[in-house]
Amino acid sequence: MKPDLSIDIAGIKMKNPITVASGTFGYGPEYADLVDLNELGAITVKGISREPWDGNSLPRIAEVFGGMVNAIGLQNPGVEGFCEKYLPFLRNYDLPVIVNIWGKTVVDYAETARMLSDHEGIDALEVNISCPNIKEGGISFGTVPESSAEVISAVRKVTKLPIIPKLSPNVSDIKVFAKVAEEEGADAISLINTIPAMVIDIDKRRPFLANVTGGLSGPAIHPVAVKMVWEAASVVDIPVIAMGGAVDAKTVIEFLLAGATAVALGTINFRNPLTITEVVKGIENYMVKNDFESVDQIKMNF
Amino acid sequence: MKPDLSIDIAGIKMKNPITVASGTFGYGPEYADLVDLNELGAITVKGISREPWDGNSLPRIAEVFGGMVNAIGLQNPGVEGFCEKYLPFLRNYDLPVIVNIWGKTVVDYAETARMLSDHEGIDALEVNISCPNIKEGGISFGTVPESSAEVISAVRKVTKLPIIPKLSPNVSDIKVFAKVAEEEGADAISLINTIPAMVIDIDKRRPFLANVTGGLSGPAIHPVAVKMVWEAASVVDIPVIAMGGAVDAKTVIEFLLAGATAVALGTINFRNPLTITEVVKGIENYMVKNDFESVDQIKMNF
Amino acid sequence: MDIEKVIVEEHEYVGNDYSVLKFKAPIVAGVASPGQFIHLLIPRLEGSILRRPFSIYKVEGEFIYILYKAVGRGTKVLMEVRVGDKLSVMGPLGNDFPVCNEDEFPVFIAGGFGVAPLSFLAKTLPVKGHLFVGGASNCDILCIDDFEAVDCKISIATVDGSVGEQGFVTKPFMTWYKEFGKKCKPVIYSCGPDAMLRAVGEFAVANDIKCYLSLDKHMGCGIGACLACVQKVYDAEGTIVQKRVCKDGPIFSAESIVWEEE
Amino acid sequence: MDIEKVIVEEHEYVGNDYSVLKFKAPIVAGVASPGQFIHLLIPRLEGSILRRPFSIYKVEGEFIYILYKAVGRGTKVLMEVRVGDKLSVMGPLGNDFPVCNEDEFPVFIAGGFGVAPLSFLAKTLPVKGHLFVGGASNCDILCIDDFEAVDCKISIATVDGSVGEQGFVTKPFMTWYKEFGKKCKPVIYSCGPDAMLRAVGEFAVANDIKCYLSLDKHMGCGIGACLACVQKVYDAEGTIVQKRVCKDGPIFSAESIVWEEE
Ligand SMILES: Cc1cc2nc3c(=O)[nH]c(=O)nc-3n(C[C@H](O)[C@H](O)[C@H](O)COP(=O)(O)OP(=O)(O)OC[C@H]3O[C@@H](n4cnc5c(N)ncnc54)[C@H](O)[C@@H]3O)c2cc1C
Ligand SMILES: Cc1cc2nc3c(=O)[nH]c(=O)nc-3n(C[C@H](O)[C@H](O)[C@H](O)COP(=O)(O)OP(=O)(O)OC[C@H]3O[C@@H](n4cnc5c(N)ncnc54)[C@H](O)[C@@H]3O)c2cc1C
Ligand SMILES: Cc1cc2nc3c(=O)[nH]c(=O)nc-3n(C[C@H](O)[C@H](O)[C@H](O)COP(=O)(O)O)c2cc1C
Ligand SMILES: Cc1cc2nc3c(=O)[nH]c(=O)nc-3n(C[C@H](O)[C@H](O)[C@H](O)COP(=O)(O)O)c2cc1C
Ligand code: FES
Ligand code: FES
Repeated sequence: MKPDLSIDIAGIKMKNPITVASGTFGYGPEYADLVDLNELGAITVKGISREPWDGNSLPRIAEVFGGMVNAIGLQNPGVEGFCEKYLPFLRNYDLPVIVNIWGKTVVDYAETARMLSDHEGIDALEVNISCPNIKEGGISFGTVPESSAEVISAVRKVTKLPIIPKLSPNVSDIKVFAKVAEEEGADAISLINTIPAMVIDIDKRRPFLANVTGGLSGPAIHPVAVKMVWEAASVVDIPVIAMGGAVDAKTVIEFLLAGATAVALGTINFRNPLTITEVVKGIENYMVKNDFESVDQIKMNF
Repeated sequence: MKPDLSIDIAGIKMKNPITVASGTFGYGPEYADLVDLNELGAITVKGISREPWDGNSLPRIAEVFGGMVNAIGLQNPGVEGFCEKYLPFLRNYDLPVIVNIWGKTVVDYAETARMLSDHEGIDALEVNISCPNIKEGGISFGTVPESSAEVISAVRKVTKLPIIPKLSPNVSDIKVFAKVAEEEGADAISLINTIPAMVIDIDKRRPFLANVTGGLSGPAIHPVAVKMVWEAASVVDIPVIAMGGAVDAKTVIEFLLAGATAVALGTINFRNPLTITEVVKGIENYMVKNDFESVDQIKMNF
Repeated sequence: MDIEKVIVEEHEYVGNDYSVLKFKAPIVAGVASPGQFIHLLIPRLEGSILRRPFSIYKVEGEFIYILYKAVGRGTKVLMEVRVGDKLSVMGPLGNDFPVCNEDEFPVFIAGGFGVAPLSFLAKTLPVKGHLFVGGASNCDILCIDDFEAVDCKISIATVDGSVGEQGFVTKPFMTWYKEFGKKCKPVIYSCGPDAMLRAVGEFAVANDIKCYLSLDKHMGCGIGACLACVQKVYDAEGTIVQKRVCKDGPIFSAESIVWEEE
Repeated sequence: MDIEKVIVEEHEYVGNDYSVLKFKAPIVAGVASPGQFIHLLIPRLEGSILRRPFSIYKVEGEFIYILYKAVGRGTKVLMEVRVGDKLSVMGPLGNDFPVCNEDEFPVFIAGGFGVAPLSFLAKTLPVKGHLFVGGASNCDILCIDDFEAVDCKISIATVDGSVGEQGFVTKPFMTWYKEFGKKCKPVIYSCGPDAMLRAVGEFAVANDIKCYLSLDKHMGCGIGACLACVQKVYDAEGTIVQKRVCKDGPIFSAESIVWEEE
């Protein structure tokens, strides 16, 4: 019997547990020539803010062993730009759309969420709380439980869309933040964002990235992400979307065993966007081999 | 002119800035057939506790992309075992000996430090504060500033040896912990320890390591370590010993540019212990090329 | 645009760290235009995740050539690729050089491996042009034959003076421009190091010459998704916007580019 | 013990995922004894840091052979190594099999690639012995020729019965032991899967037979430094201590081993 790969996250029906990580797949059209977007369980678009935002100077990326360090700086066309330019395109597909949002103040977050909620064709908001909190002197919202709570509850108040706070890995105990998210009314959580990192150009004797520091992504961070997903999933009842170094069926299945309901492919898209298809097939094979009829049976009993 | 590779850390004279990371080089004899120990700036031995300790069940290691996840569990012969079995051997070399210590209570730490201070041939104590604090329900001493302070100050009180707290990377802001160490009287700090991580065996559907979770080391963590070393070095006046994914002259020099005074090679020893020699040569070449006369000139002005 | 498993047909070292790689890539070859590039997965590159961009140098039937210089870790490992190896190629990517009119005179200004896409272009233009090519030394002067074969005039400059004029390639170009530039409706096509592109671009704008530059930025996706490779440009209304070199470029008209302080 | 850059001389696939790799390693070959292993850096293994341990199967002059089975990522990539490739080998590592006396009778009990170190051993012992070799199927029965060449008796068992007796290798061994065991002072040398080693070891202890087992644990350093590979054993005073399989082993006497619950 063909296993059933479909899942439900906070009312979003996904035909399989695979989505893409925000910022690694653009807004939809970019990869549409190479990948049949209908093969995705859902698409998660690059982070959107209230107003258009230019991001950082170049260089914005550096390759490192097992991944890359990026400091794109959240460049995006803003809510209106996104809704005009990309939403109509996305509506042509049979594809839940998760919009990743960010802000520099709590009001920014809420306002972005509110504005997006007025548009057709958005299925959920992923709330990136790993941004620097301008008011608090640049410390990330996502590393202080109270600030996380404030952002999530502000967004919760202004939208009926499912909200998915995206947790920062840059904390001592991810369980605290997973619970905060659940308590503040999140419908799901996603993790992990990139890990703060830095690359130095030894010839030029200065930081390689214009932004000095950036975030590490790719296979290098997978074992760290698996641990955090496992811990987070163990303390909340809402579903978990896992990401961080997933590159093939094996690394994706580790996340599912750890307790994730869905998994996002990120940096690997730059290497090979067709991984999406391979992974969906790989999960199916794994389910057949292990006699699983539905994705939720994969989770390990541990 | 031949550059001067020697450095001074808290009164320890090292002929070059290279040491090894605790736990990756045993207690000295293990690699002595392959590596001339006199080529090291200093040796840092595997973590020692008051009493002998058995560590975790097997499997204790798992290979991952760009490194390994280990949960050895700090197996060691205890203070007396170490001093009887290994110290006499180490005294045959022209080699500063840094003894890494750990405990499960503050008293354990202090007692271990006190006992070791009575022995000849130990040049410094590296205090591994990334161990679970048994009293506090297993949360690591190294992730709570107050607990870190308590451990460091307790060790400070019982020994005249230079002490080098080894910081955990599992914190939101490493600067806080670097400053705590300095304030409590540390002579230097070292970082980073392994990053908490987990590997799952998808065929057996259970965690790969007997201990369930472990610590990630190897090139995968290097950009994370560089960032933390850079931040820590920027807020303290005491020297920094850097580690985490250094595998060649380039990755070591990144640490020196970031502000480290010395660098420890860890996981790479398992692949190729002769890296030590190559790296020392590589630093020398770099200094010649850039007209540096002493190691402290390498630090980037940033 | 596609991702193709291609087979290495020839791999020739042409001196001074430059090599030419020829592979069979029927799909990509079928649609490639001059100025476009491929995004290549270098095999056996330890720990590496990202592809590397290379301009398309030649298309012959089902075959594609790239001309590359070993400058870093990836390109050094690329040199070890053997005939028969399979590579993963994404392409063709980016936009292409606008074709000049028959009454215009194409001027190619190239530095180092920047000559590669210009060589491809020279073959497809309706008129013969003039190549100005520069490099550090005589070994950096490449593809002269290609331009001779299409009857281009050729001027060479090297920093060390080992061949051609001594100095930057902009020197012989300026000399030429003073004498002939006003008479022949030149259209500049340029590819090479940033500093050269900027000098060429600013000169072209100042002198009102049509000019297309092929930009070089570090790339992640190569396809417009990651925003690693943006360049500030003036849009049609004169507003400064950020364009993606991989997707909206790599070819930009010189007057659109906003040059920034280094 | 040394780290040597060795050159691959032969690489032969012998069926069912097993291959024999021969390389020139004069330093290691000069000092290797049966039971010791090498720690091999598998080239072009994406993202990999650790070496892999393999028993020394044969030493011929300056050449070393290993017999390996492709079981995982590393050993699969190892199959792609070509003649002439250079590999980094650390070795010889670990202890060796104690040599039996002339009045003792060596019994080799092997499973799968565990036959490799025993084949090396059989050649060096002062007396001929008896090999009991088992595997899942006939393709897992290896090195029979080697043992025939040194006039060993041979008994085979396969789980699927495709060759030899049907069942585990312990079956023919037990049968033999009942008939001849008491008469000939057997010394057991065994290498193979954990379950087999345990069955053999416990039988030997129960029956007071000298018995040496070669253990297999995941290894980091291979040299005694990382403590990844420990095994609980009884020391001379009967206290339980942890020994490093890479350094204090891989060969342990059966009675010293503390078997633990799975
Ligand atoms: C549109 C385009 C066309 C190009 N065409 C050619 C060509 O025809 N021939 C040729 O030799 N080179 C060309 N390059 C440059 C080529 O991509 C780099 O030389 C190559 O990526 C270097 O890789 P590496 O691993 O050797 O260098 P490393 O410095 O080790 O690479 C580290 C990272 O930096 C990136 N990087 C380093 N230098 C450059 C660079 N100059 N441009 C972009 N990314 C860089 C790499 O892609 C990699 O991600 C082109 C670049 C672009 C953007
Ligand atoms: C002393 C000793 C001698 C050995 N001799 C031989 C031999 O002669 N022939 C042979 O085919 N194999 C031998 N092995 C087993 C061999 O080391 C493993 O099959 C090999 O490491 C598997 O690597 P992999 O990358 O294919 O497997 P993967 O499972 O992909 O490897 C992942 C990690 O697990 C380790 N690992 C996996 N399986 C084993 C195992 N069974 N033992 C130890 N580590 C393992 C790997 O070394 C690596 O670090 C020996 C092992 C030991 C300890
Ligand atoms: C180039 C790039 C851009 C990213 N942009 C965003 C973003 O806009 N918003 C966000 O929440 N995460 C962003 N991320 C983080 C990813 O969504 C993801 O959490 C992270 O890369 C880990 O997954 P991976 O290892 O599979 O890439 C970005 C990552 C990369 C590499
Ligand atoms: C097998 C192993 C054992 C370790 N044991 C210790 C230890 O006993 N005490 C300690 O402070 N750190 C220990 N570490 C951490 C290392 O000292 C080092 O901080 C870490 O591995 C990062 O460096 P690397 O990436 O160069 O290995 C151990 C690491 C490994 C891989
Ligand atoms: S390289 Fe990703 S947008 Fe250009
Ligand atoms: S493998 Fe490191 S101690 Fe045995």
